Amino acid sequence: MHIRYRCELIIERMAAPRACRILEDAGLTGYTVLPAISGFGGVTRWSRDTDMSASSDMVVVISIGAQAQIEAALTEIERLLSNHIGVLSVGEVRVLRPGRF
Amino acid sequence: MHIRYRCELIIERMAAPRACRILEDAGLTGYTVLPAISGFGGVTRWSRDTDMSASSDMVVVISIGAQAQIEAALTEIERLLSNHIGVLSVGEVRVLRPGRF
Amino acid sequence: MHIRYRCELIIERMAAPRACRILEDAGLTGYTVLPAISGFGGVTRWSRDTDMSASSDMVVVISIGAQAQIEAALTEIERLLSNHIGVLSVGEVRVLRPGRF
Amino acid sequence: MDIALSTLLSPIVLFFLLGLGAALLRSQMTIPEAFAKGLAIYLMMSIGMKGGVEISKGALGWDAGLVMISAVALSFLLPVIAFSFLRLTTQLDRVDAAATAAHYGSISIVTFVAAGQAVAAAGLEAAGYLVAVAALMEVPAIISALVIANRGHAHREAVAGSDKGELVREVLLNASVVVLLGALVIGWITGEAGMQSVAPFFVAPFQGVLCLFLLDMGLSAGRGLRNGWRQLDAGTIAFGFYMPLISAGLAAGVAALNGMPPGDAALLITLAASASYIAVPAAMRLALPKAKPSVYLTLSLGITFPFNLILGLPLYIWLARMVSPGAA
Amino acid sequence: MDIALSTLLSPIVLFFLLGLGAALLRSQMTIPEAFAKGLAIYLMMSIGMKGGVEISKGALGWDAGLVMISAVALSFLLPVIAFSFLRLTTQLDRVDAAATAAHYGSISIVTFVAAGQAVAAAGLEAAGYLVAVAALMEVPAIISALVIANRGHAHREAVAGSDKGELVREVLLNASVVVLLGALVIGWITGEAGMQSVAPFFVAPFQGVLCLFLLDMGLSAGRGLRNGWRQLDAGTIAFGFYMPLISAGLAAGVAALNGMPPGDAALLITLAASASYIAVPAAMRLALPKAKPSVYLTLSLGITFPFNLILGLPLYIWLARMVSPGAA
Amino acid sequence: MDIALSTLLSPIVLFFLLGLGAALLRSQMTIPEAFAKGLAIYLMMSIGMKGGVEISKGALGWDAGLVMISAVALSFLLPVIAFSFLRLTTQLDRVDAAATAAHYGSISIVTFVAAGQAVAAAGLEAAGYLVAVAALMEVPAIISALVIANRGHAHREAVAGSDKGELVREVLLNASVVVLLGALVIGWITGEAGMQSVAPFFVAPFQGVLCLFLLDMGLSAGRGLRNGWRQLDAGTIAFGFYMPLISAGLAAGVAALNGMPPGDAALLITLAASASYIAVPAAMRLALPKAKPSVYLTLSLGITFPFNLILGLPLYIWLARMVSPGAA
Ligand SMILES: Nc1ncnc2c1ncn2[C@@H]1O[C@H](COP(=O)(O)O)[C@@H](O)[C@H]1O
Ligand SMILES: Nc1ncnc2c1ncn2[C@@H]1O[C@H](COP(=O)(O)O)[C@@H](O)[C@H]1O
Ligand SMILES: Nc1ncnc2c1ncn2[C@@H]1O[C@H](COP(=O)(O)O)[C@@H](O)[C@H]1O
Ligand code: NA
Ligand code: NA
Ligand code: NA
Repeated sequence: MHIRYRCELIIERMAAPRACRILEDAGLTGYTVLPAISGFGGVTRWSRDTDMSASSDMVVVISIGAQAQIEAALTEIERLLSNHIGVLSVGEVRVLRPGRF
Repeated sequence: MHIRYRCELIIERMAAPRACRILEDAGLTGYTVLPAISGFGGVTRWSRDTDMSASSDMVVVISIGAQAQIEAALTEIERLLSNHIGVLSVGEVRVLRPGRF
Repeated sequence: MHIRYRCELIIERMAAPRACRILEDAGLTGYTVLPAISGFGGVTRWSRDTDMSASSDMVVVISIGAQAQIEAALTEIERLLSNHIGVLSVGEVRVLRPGRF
Repeated sequence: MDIALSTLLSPIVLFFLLGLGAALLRSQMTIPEAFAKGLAIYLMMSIGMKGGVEISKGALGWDAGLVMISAVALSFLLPVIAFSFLRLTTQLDRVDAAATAAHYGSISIVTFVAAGQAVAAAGLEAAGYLVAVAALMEVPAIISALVIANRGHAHREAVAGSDKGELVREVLLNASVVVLLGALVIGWITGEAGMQSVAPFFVAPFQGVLCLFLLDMGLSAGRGLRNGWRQLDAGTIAFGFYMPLISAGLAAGVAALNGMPPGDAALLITLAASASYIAVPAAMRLALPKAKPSVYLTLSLGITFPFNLILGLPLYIWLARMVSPGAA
Repeated sequence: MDIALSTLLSPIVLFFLLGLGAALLRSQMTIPEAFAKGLAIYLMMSIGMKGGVEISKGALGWDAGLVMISAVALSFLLPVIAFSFLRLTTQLDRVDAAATAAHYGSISIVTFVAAGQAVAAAGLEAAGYLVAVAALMEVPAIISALVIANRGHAHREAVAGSDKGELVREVLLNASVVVLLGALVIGWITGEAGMQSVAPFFVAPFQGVLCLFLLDMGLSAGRGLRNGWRQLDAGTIAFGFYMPLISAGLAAGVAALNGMPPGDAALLITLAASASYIAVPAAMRLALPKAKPSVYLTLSLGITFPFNLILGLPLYIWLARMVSPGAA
Repeated sequence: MDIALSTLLSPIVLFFLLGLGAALLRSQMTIPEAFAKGLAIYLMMSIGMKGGVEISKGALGWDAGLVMISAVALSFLLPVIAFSFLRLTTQLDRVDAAATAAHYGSISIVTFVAAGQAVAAAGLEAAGYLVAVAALMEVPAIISALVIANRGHAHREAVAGSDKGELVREVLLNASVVVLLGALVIGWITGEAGMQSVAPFFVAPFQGVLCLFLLDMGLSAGRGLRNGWRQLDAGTIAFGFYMPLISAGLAAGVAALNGMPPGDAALLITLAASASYIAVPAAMRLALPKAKPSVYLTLSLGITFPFNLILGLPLYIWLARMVSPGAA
């Protein structure tokens, strides 16, 4: 198996398309968006079933990619996170079929 | 980038607020809860669309934090898991803006 | 804490039961399936709320297990991914109560 | 016989059987949980309001008060009986037995709603305050079962992360208590006039919504059975069939003592005979997390619910007629 | 012309166009999948029951049996024709062509429902058993297409993790087969009397629910088109327009041979002309996972569905009138 | 007084209070978001169509045009006033104040719908075109607030990953604009005849659906308050109460100038007094991401919405009667 990186971005639902555009522009070959149902962040708390505007909903964007592409995305993601609420973490993983990423 | 820890707790939906209280008490700065739709655990099997009581639903609590806080949470989480069904795993990740955690 | 592996399989919803059977046959002690809401993969794009057939929906199957079981599953998962769309990644994690896996 | 057949052939029961059959044949079809939960809230709002409007028409007498008190007593008592049977005849441990007993002391709103339809179809009438009785019977059984489960463990350690009020809130402020009692009070306040404006939503389509809901219940019951029956021994399965009859017998006695008319009696008997599968399972996850959902849910949803819906209802109506004052 | 205009200006079609337009203009609005799926089950229960009640009114004759058999034959045959056209006129490989062909042999329930409305609006009547015809036409096309796809691959290796029964269950016990046939049988058993109790839910609001559902279909079709049209070449896109006409022509022949009255004929023609976009895509993911959803879904949902709804229906009704015995 | 009491005791308001109370007592009950969102779309389709049908009955005159223009002007103006008050009397920074101001210049559809019910209950009539006024008033306030927020930051850098059109699409093509205006046009085209076929879904059950929806709104408002009130200082909280009154006063002036009949005036006043809690929050996340949802949402959903629903509506109807030409 081969080493790749798993980039996980917990971000506001409304800002997710912006994050996804950044990932695409950085050349990542794919990503998947998962819904979240509630969360806590120091002072604020949110829960999906109680805010119809979804304006404080978060989602989780997962993208498995090679180091070069992930790094290319990081600077822009950092800029995005200077405006929008979100948490980015990158972990090392092993994948099958490295050619895909 | 800086090393932090990603704590992932797969736990019964009804017990999630207890786990979240433990995380807050341990000083973690945030967490996000994701819904699950089905699962298997040795003998039992569950699926969200077929149990209105949601009494065997699981959710996934993700918290990115520093070592000290994660460790502070672990003992209590372990106690919680002596009563409730759940799986805890901790992985190493890199983050931007380490001051947040 | 003890080292175990976190296997994360992003896969088509319709193919998830096949992946789960493979995990069970490989002797993994459990898994949890999370829904996804949208995604991108090079050319195609999908979004849950706009495809009633759900035929391009993805889900994420997470299984925490020991090396032997994960490896036993990998070959079959690789065969599955020769037919179905999906991305597999394996990361190292630490767990409490190693006897469970 | 006639009632039995007409119950069995009502669209409600047939859609339940359709769902049950599909699940047992391993169909993958589902009704989204979010949609089914929305329908459940609709059903509770509807019966709550209808009950309240009924109450608003005439003052609640002492009779109703006595029935309410007896019903609460029954809900306290039934778990004790259920627990004894379970411990004597099955392998379940103290915690599993107590958790299961809580389900049988409490009630199933959907069974109650179906009973309301069957009672009407049988040409009987039922008083509005029985909705309040239903809401009142939800909770005592839980208390009773917790006392049983914790006997001899006076200094039980709190579960990590638990919070003083969470169990109390779950038990007293769960969706069915809030919506049933809330809608009852709203119906009571707004009366017939308020009801008129919302009747095209809360009254006319009710039976149809119930069909859709019972299709989903059939799917749930069937899947519960498929996944869980292997974990139940014969004694436990038998309990799912005879316990409703014991509860029904006791409730029939209560109805006779209170001189309840047959429609009301049938509903009280059904409440006693029914077993919770939404509110109590959730409460048990908080209060007795070590009890196994695969035991209590399979039993109450997979066995007792279908039994009550298909065979129980005609029986309980017959029993109600037997014990009612007017019965010859 | 008159029918064409009145179809085009019905609320149903207008709400579809609203959704389609919003999606093409890249509005982000969505109708939650859970809600739309709940509505879909409602629609199928409703037409199933209505069909069953119709059947219960008079015995099913030989005519109906013959129509059913012809319809099944048509569903087996259409994929063969569709496959040939696709292979001759497009770049699609064997698997993509076979998967697409399955969609066109099978049927779209929503198109059928809309045709029912249009037929009624045109002053025609349709027999209840056509709901059964719809359910029966879902499956044969899938079998046909799988045979085509696997020809010459006798010893095809099973997909890893696959299970003997899963495809059979998906095809024979998917939601639309279960709900349509189940509700049909329930309507048949309970008849007019059973229907009366649920009519305020299953009959009166039907057209309105359909509007809401078609708004969602419009959004889906529009987004499908936006995301997928780039992956279709001109030949494939053309197929989405002419294939329904070929199927309609064949079905018109079948209707003529069977001497079907115009309302029934219009529904049969619509069924043949319609292409599946829920049941068959799901089955194809299991059976032919290498076939691309972006091809078959875009074609059936993004092109053929709007075409049938907007232009097809008036045409099929006209055609049905032409080939019906009473036609002068 | 009479209207105040009858508003307060309507099922709609009572169900809202039930939800509010349950949330404040920390009940965990929820109505699934997917279900509530489906109901919201239903409500908007319904009032859109009803408005369109009303319009189709008589030509839209110059009066209506003038009202529309004044309403748009009001929506542009209100954020300026709101912003000034917020900056003078609270600690909110420029961005938070501008974002909050956008909410109060825009409108709340549910408040509008509830006003429609209250107006009808008060025996008044309202013209169909006010639905169009509602849709038109959604957007200008957003533009106004963005201008205010960005004043002096001429060369503001774009947010990373942002796309030219996304904000425009969010603002002009969000669900409420699309569905309200779309259904209005459809109602206009199909007229009374088209409405008849869908009335059992879009008209008869409307009030009941509104009850269910307001139960959910009560839960949301209560939870919003519980989570967010600590982050609001006294001045900000006060703003949530007096700003609707200022807006209502201005709108009453506009109504008087235009000589609007009392029913129409009441709706216009309510629109001005209401604050958005769905469309504008979403737009603000895109346009002013640094503004805190905990401020603007808590204020508009937790304070202004309940205030308008419970105390505001009777007041606005009274005010409308005062300023209307017919008033003695
Ligand atoms: N350390 C963290 N780990 C996981 N999720 C987080 C973390 N911090 C914040 N979040 C998520 O981000 C949301 C907003 O956080 P904040 O900006 O801190 O209010 C929270 O409600 C969580 O859903
Ligand atoms: N090894 C595992 N990896 C991921 N999820 C698990 C694992 N074990 C258990 N689970 C989840 O926890 C639930 C209950 O597990 P159990 O207590 O083993 O019945 C399962 O249905 C899964 O959703
Ligand atoms: N590198 C990746 N990281 C995360 N998800 C991916 C990745 N590649 C593909 N996916 C998911 O798999 C789906 C299908 O991908 P594809 O087969 O490339 O069209 C996408 O829509 C994503 O949901
Ligand atoms: Na009981
Ligand atoms: Na067809
Ligand atoms: Na306003």
